[in-house]
Amino acid sequence: MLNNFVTPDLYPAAPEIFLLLMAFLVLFVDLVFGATHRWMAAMLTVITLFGCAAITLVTSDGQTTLTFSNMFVDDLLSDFLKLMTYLAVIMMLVYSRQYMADRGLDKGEFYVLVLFATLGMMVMISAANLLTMYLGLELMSLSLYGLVAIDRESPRATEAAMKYFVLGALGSGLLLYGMSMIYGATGSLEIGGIAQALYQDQAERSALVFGLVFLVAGVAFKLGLVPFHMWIPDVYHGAPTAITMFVGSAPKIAAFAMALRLLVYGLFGIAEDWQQMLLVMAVLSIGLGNLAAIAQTNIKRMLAYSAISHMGYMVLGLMAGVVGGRVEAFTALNAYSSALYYTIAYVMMTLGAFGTVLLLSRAGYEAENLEDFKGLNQRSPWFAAMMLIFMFSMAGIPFFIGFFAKFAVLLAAIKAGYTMVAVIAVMFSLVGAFYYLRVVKLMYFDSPVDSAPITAGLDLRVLLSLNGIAVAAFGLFPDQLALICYTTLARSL
Amino acid sequence: MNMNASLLSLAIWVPILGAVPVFWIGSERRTLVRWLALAVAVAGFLVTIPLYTGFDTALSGMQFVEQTPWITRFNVEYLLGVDGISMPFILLNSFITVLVVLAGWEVIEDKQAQYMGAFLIMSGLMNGIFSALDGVLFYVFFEASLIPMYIIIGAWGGPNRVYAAFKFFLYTLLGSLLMLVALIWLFLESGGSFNILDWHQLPLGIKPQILIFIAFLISFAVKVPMWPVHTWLPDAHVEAPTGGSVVLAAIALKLGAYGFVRFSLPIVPDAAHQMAPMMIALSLIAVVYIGFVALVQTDMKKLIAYSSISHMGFVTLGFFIFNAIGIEGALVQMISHGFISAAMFLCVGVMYDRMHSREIADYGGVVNTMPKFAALFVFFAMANSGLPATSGFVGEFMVILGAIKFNFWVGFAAATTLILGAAYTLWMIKRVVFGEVANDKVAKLKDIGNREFLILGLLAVCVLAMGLYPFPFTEVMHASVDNLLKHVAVSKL
Amino acid sequence: MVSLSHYLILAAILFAISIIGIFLNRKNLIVLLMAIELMLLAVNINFVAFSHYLNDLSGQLFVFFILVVAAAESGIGLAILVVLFRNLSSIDVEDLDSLKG
Amino acid sequence: MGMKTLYLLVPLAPLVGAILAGFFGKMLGRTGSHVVTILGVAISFVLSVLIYQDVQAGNVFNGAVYTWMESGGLKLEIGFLIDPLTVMMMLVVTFVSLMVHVYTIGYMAEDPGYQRFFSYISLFTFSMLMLVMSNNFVQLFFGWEAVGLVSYLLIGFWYTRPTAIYANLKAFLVNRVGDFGFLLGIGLIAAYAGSLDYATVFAKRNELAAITETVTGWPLITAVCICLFIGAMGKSAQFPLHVWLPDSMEGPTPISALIHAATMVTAGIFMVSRMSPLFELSDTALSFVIVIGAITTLFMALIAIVQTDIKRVVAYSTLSQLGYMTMALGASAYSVAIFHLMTHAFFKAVLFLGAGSVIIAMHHEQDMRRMGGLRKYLPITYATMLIGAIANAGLPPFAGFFSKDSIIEAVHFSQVPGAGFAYVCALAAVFVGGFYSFRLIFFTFHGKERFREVAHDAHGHDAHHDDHGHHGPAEPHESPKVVTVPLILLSIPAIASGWLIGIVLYDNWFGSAIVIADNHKGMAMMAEQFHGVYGMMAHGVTTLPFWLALSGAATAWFLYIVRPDLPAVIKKNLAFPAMILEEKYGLDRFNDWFFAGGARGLGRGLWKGGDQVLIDGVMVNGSARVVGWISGLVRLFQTGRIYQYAFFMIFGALALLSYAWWSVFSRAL
Amino acid sequence: MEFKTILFYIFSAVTIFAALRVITARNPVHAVLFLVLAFFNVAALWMLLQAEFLALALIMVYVGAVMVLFLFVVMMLDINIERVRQGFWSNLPLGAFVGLLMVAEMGVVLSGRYFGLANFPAQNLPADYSNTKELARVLYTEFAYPFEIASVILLVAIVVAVMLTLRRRKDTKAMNPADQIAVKAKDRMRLVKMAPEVELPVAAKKGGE
Repeated sequence: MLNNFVTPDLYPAAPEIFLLLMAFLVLFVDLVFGATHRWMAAMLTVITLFGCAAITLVTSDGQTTLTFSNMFVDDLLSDFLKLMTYLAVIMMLVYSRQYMADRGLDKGEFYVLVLFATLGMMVMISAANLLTMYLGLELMSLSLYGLVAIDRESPRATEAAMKYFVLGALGSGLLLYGMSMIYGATGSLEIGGIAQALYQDQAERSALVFGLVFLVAGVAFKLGLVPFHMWIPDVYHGAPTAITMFVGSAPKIAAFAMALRLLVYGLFGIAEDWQQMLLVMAVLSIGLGNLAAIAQTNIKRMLAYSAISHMGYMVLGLMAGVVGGRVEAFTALNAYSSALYYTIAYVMMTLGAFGTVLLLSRAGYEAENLEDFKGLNQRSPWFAAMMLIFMFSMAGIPFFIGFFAKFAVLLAAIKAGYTMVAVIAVMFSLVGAFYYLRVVKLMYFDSPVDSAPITAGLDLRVLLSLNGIAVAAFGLFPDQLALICYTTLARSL
Repeated sequence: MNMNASLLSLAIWVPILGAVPVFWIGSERRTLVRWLALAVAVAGFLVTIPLYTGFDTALSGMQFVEQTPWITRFNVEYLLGVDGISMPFILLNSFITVLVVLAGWEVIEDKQAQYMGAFLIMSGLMNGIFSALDGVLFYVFFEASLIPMYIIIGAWGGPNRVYAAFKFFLYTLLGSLLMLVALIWLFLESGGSFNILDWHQLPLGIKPQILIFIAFLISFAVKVPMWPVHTWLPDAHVEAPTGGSVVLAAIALKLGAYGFVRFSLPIVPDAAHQMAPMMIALSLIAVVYIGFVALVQTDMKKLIAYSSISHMGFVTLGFFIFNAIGIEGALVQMISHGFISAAMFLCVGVMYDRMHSREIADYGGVVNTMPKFAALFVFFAMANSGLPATSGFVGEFMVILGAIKFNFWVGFAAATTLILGAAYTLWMIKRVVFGEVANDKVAKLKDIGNREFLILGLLAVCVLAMGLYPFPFTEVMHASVDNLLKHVAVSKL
Repeated sequence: MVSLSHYLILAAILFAISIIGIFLNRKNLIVLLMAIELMLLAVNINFVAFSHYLNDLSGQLFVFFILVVAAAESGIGLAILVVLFRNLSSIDVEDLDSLKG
Repeated sequence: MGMKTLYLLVPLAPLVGAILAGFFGKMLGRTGSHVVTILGVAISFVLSVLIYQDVQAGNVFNGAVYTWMESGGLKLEIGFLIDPLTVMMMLVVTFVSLMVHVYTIGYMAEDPGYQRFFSYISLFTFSMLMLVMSNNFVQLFFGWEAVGLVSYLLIGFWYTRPTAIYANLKAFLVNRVGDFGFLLGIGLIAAYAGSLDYATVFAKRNELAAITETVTGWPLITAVCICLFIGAMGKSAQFPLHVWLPDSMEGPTPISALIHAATMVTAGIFMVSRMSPLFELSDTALSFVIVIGAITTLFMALIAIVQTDIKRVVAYSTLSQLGYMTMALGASAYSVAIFHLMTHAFFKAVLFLGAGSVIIAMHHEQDMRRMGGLRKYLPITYATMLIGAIANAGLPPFAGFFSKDSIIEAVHFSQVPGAGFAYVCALAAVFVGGFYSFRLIFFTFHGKERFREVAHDAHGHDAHHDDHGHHGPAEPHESPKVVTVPLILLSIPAIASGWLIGIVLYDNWFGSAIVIADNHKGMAMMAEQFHGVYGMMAHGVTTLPFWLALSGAATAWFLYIVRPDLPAVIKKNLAFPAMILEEKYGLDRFNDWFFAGGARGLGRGLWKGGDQVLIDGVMVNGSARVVGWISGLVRLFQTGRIYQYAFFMIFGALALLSYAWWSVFSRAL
Repeated sequence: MEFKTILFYIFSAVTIFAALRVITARNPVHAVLFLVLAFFNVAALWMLLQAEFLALALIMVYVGAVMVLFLFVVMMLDINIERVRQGFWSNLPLGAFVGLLMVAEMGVVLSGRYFGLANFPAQNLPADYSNTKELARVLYTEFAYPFEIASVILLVAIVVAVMLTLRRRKDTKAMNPADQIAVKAKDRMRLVKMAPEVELPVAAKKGGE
């Protein structure tokens, strides 16, 4: 009975396996040394991620390898996305170390859950099957629910966790319903199988489109597109800043991977249907995100709305792959690589922005109101400059990475003939520029209300500086990253 | 190394990179910062001089061309070059920067390093705009120059600086974002080239031409500024510190006008011809309407700002009457306005530094206490009202000649500036400079020192030289303007 | 003869009920959690039905995993609920509105 | 040293003087300053004489100095045209200027702005010379505006006085209105002739005459000439752009003499004469010119009879005389206009400088009602001013007679429409001219010595910061030599320059500089009637103008010497006409209300209503507010309630579902 | 109508009724119990679909464990039942509309009348077919990877649940033996050097004068 079963090749999944083992180790170490040697868990976590990166790099051969009965795919794209994920998580860990420590939140569970969430993202990134996609998503989401509630004394954090949880469950319910329909329509859970069924026109079309609706809704929820965005502001706002940073950064990469794997790899055959849906949601997100952000006084909430709009821009690239029913390799690659580029750029910027918020926070004090940024230039010109870079980058002003991300996406959209959409998008980015400018205004034009010295540790300072410099440097020399994005997709699609 | 080959890069990067040590030294060491900033500014000016001396006036094409791939992914190049149209502005800009640094010598007490650094960066970016021949490169410089200006207005500006800074930024961004869409559209239409010179040759239908023209129009009209998108300028000028006003008036406004000759006219000549009546009407409204508005201003800076708008109306008028004398006149007007408006703002700055008021009503009889200054001020006022033998006359004269050639009534309306310009400028002079000493504050005024005299004197020499012998200025333009006109005359349909 | 459609429509009805439940229930968070269970149940019916009619076991396996996840989810959900109750002394949905705007 | 160098030296010498006195005035000191400037002007004068001789020898020069600019096929050069017309202007300008320079030493002796003043008048001389020596329109416009600038600076010389700085602004702006027309004219020429060089343009005059301006539909040449003449109206203070000239008397008297009587204001006359090849082609333009001239002549003369300020009387007289010149231009008698320009320059300079001398003597009192009987205190001034007044009134054998009589004659012969009206006006003005000239003399130098009884209820206009400080009734005394010598020197040509009439008018002295069309026969007819200076004088006493002038003088004698009580009675009985005259026909009031007030009102309306309310309020801040409002609205959706969030998600899913449904159906069907 | 069909309708009807009651029940305990009822019926339906293992697992795992957990929590938390139903009926119309619209749209698509979903033939499996065995065979081979992930998910659930709800009482009197052993003598007693005499405070002196 088992004779046709081949023991899976574990080699492509080496990073996941390593991470899982290390997660257990962290759990164990925390149990033994937890109370007294908190740094051990932290160090181990960072080492784990670096180890994963090393393994990913070593095992990356540029080939597309399927394993675990075609449930796991290891291609250049997954390697690249995973590396970006590790990077984002490591940065988040460094950024948040002191913040969490100051608040007594740097428990072992924090590190374990971060690792598990990372594992979930990795599973998503490498998912070649609806099931693994779902499980990865849940692994990530459940860990994130827990992390959001990690400050269990805080009513705000628990409220955020509850909202996240309920809406997340609703979101995955929608996703699952869509998956079930697609399964029914194509008879396959494998993404490749679905694509093949579509290609051979064996799929039951009405059920397929029907399932697609729910699938897109689920994906949109994870990306935070209007009208599935409602969780974002509240969760960003309520969660401890470090967790907000986590929720806002690496999972976006995973969500992008999910969108790419499900929609592009799987449902490319009905691309025009989901492109239309994404288009509407993208425009709504750009509009609503930017509009609502204007009225915010809390920077986390503002960044949340900004995240909504940014995901809208990203999706502009994603929905520009197929033009007029004709599949053109160059156009499609161009579009998806622009979306990928945007995602990477956004994660870099958002890490920096939240990093600055963390920089200003200290024990018993959250620098999460916009007012707290007043006069930052007088307190620390260097970090004000960094925040300036992040803000202008987010607003899409050159010479920063955000501009080229937006540029690439707009190029893709216009190439696909959505010129009016592009015009609308840029008009809303004008609205968006307003609130980014306001942050700069507070930092540079106002005098400080809080003259306390910045207490953040050296690690945070160095990382934030590097982050800012990177955002600027990739703006001055955007070519390499853009080429990587393009090549990666070209080799993986 | 062939110096000529990288002159433009030097013009751009010497000030920008020079700003880094200026920032680094910090505002505590004021003397060092000032001298260093001056050294950088002077160096920046010196490297532009070979552009003039080495310029071949017989050539209509681009000179000092530099070409390096920048973003290969989108075929964006680091492509620089100047022709007779753009070259004078690089010199003007670098020259004005030196004056601005000098003008901020003692007056700026707060964050002087940042102030100087911002201006140096600004200067480099401006040079970039004037020399960029790649659409994206142009756009990048164009947008990036908003950042230092925003900070300059906001951080060192007057009481209502925040409103002004926002208005400046958002207004300008509004236009440039549409331009971005147009640039991308052109890139796609031209089969993947961002080279502006390629676009000049690109055949386009009338409908896209008009759309592109409108996109460019909004962008450049805001920058010029043309009526009715001019209202940011008075606010920005009033609130900006003297140096900011100077750069804004002398250089920044020229960017929009420059855009018309570099983009609108050659890329979409047919649309330009079709839209010319509207452009001429708007220009004339700027001349007449704004002339009347300037008349009733009570704030000196606002008055000069409105006068700038009015003068820039001549520039746009000159461009859209499509004859050589009009276009050259407009270009001469731009350079001349660079000197005169800079001088006027510096004059107001001189008084503001002493009295901390820009209200005309607070002054009166300044000549009694500041005879040297008054003489210069009256001289510049005369230049501003277009007195022959000053540079202010040359451009206006040429444009009026061109306009009459084009249509008598257009020339008629344009020539009203002779009356209006004199009326608002000299009425201000009457109230500020002449008369009995108006109050104790005026009585205590000290005449300008050597540094101020040097700045204003240099400008006076420029104004006079250009008025008496404009031949060298027009000589460098001939070939390029003729070429432009020839190009514009050929339909692309 | 019970066709696939019967099961699918039943699932759809359950799905709709659960969704209405989430929407209508403005007081009790626990009912919200139950509605989510109901929704997953609807999905499960779909999978099982498809699995049956496609003669493909993977659908049932999917359900198996959904059950596992649902259990884990309930655990976490209830844990959060408990923490919330400790903080707010209420599990009233209406009381969860300190984050808004 | 070639002639070109000489030509260059003529304007540059005063410029150097101006620069030295202006920038290094403190270093040079007072004496140094007036020495350099006078030296500069003197060089100019001497060189002008040399050039005059050269031109007399038949050498006409027309050449460029340097290329100012080149654009669009239009080559603009700075250059000189030296012909009889130019050289005559050069002589007049440099001579009067030299006299005024010298006179200034005395007049401004106590003024703290001494060096500045010398710098200005030298600069003026430079500008004026550039204007008259130009061989092209650009340079002409340069000089044109430059003299305007210096005039502005000099009217506002005493910058602390509100009236002075009001007057200089007014002068500049009114001149700018003229320049507006002037520039349009230049623009039309450039557009249609493709050159701004006189010679080139005049060479094309016949082609130009045939052109109809495409946009307006006017005959081009008429449009050009009227536009150019509007420029002349501004500079030469023709109605209704004359309003600045009386106010310009706020400046120190020497410049009233130099700029606002002898030279600058005649620039318009000079320019039209220079443009005679063009004006001759358009009867419409000439008609316009002659009518404007006529109105100016008569109506300005009328105002002069009610003025009590000594300088203003002279100023209005200047206006009236300028009107004569303009009439002459309109009658195609350009040479007569230039001739009158010359004679007028001398006698009006005498009058002004004499008035200045009186003012010095009266310690800067300008009101004639506080003078009287001054002739025994100021004999030289009296004598010279009497000469000036007689010349002004146009009585033989003084200079004014010849020129003025010729003008009236020319107008009489003119055939252009409006010439009849002009002739009537001219005759009436002769009477009025005789009256006010002698009224001035009698009022000031004869009759009761009123200056002693004056209680200083009001300061005179010239009450500037002199070191006397007080204005107690002091004994008037004759002015110093630096004042009287120029007066005497100027009064010689004021008498004698008229005798040159034969040479200037009927000897083809101007040669090709002035062109008269064949159908304008006035000059030719006058030439036929001219029988030498004596003949003209002899004939003059038999003509109407002579008797009119004489009766004007007699009336003045009767009213101010015989029955000094009468003027008040007349004024009482003719209150309304007197008021109109005193109000100067209400033009100032109207201008202030309509143009100045209207422009300000319009500006305020556009600013507040257009910029602030419509553009900023509605468009800019309005859209910002709308965005803010929408933003607030959008926030309301984020209620914080889970069920609301869920509803939105469901609603979204439903919308997508509906879309899918629609798309599936639409594709199936 | 064959027997299976009748059963399907009965179980479906009860499921729907129970589901409706779950969301409308006044008392959360009732809601939980109705949910249990729904689960039972769905399990029965799955039996009809020959998914025996899942049917059993649903009852054992869900009803046996998860629902009990729900009951615990419901009873543990002191909930004011009266407030629970407020605002329910006012929102019903909108909710019902949305729900019905959804069902209608889904129904039209899924009923298969137009799109031929009905063409899926019902499967009839051999009598010796063991659903459980088949599942097991695949689960541990082809689905080993998701299986592992599922285990991690459960681990995460445990970690989160423990992290969130495990509380040490703050007022506990219990001693930590490790701490007790680690105490050193010098930490217990500290000798403080003091001046032999204490001067009068300055203020007191001043007061005396």
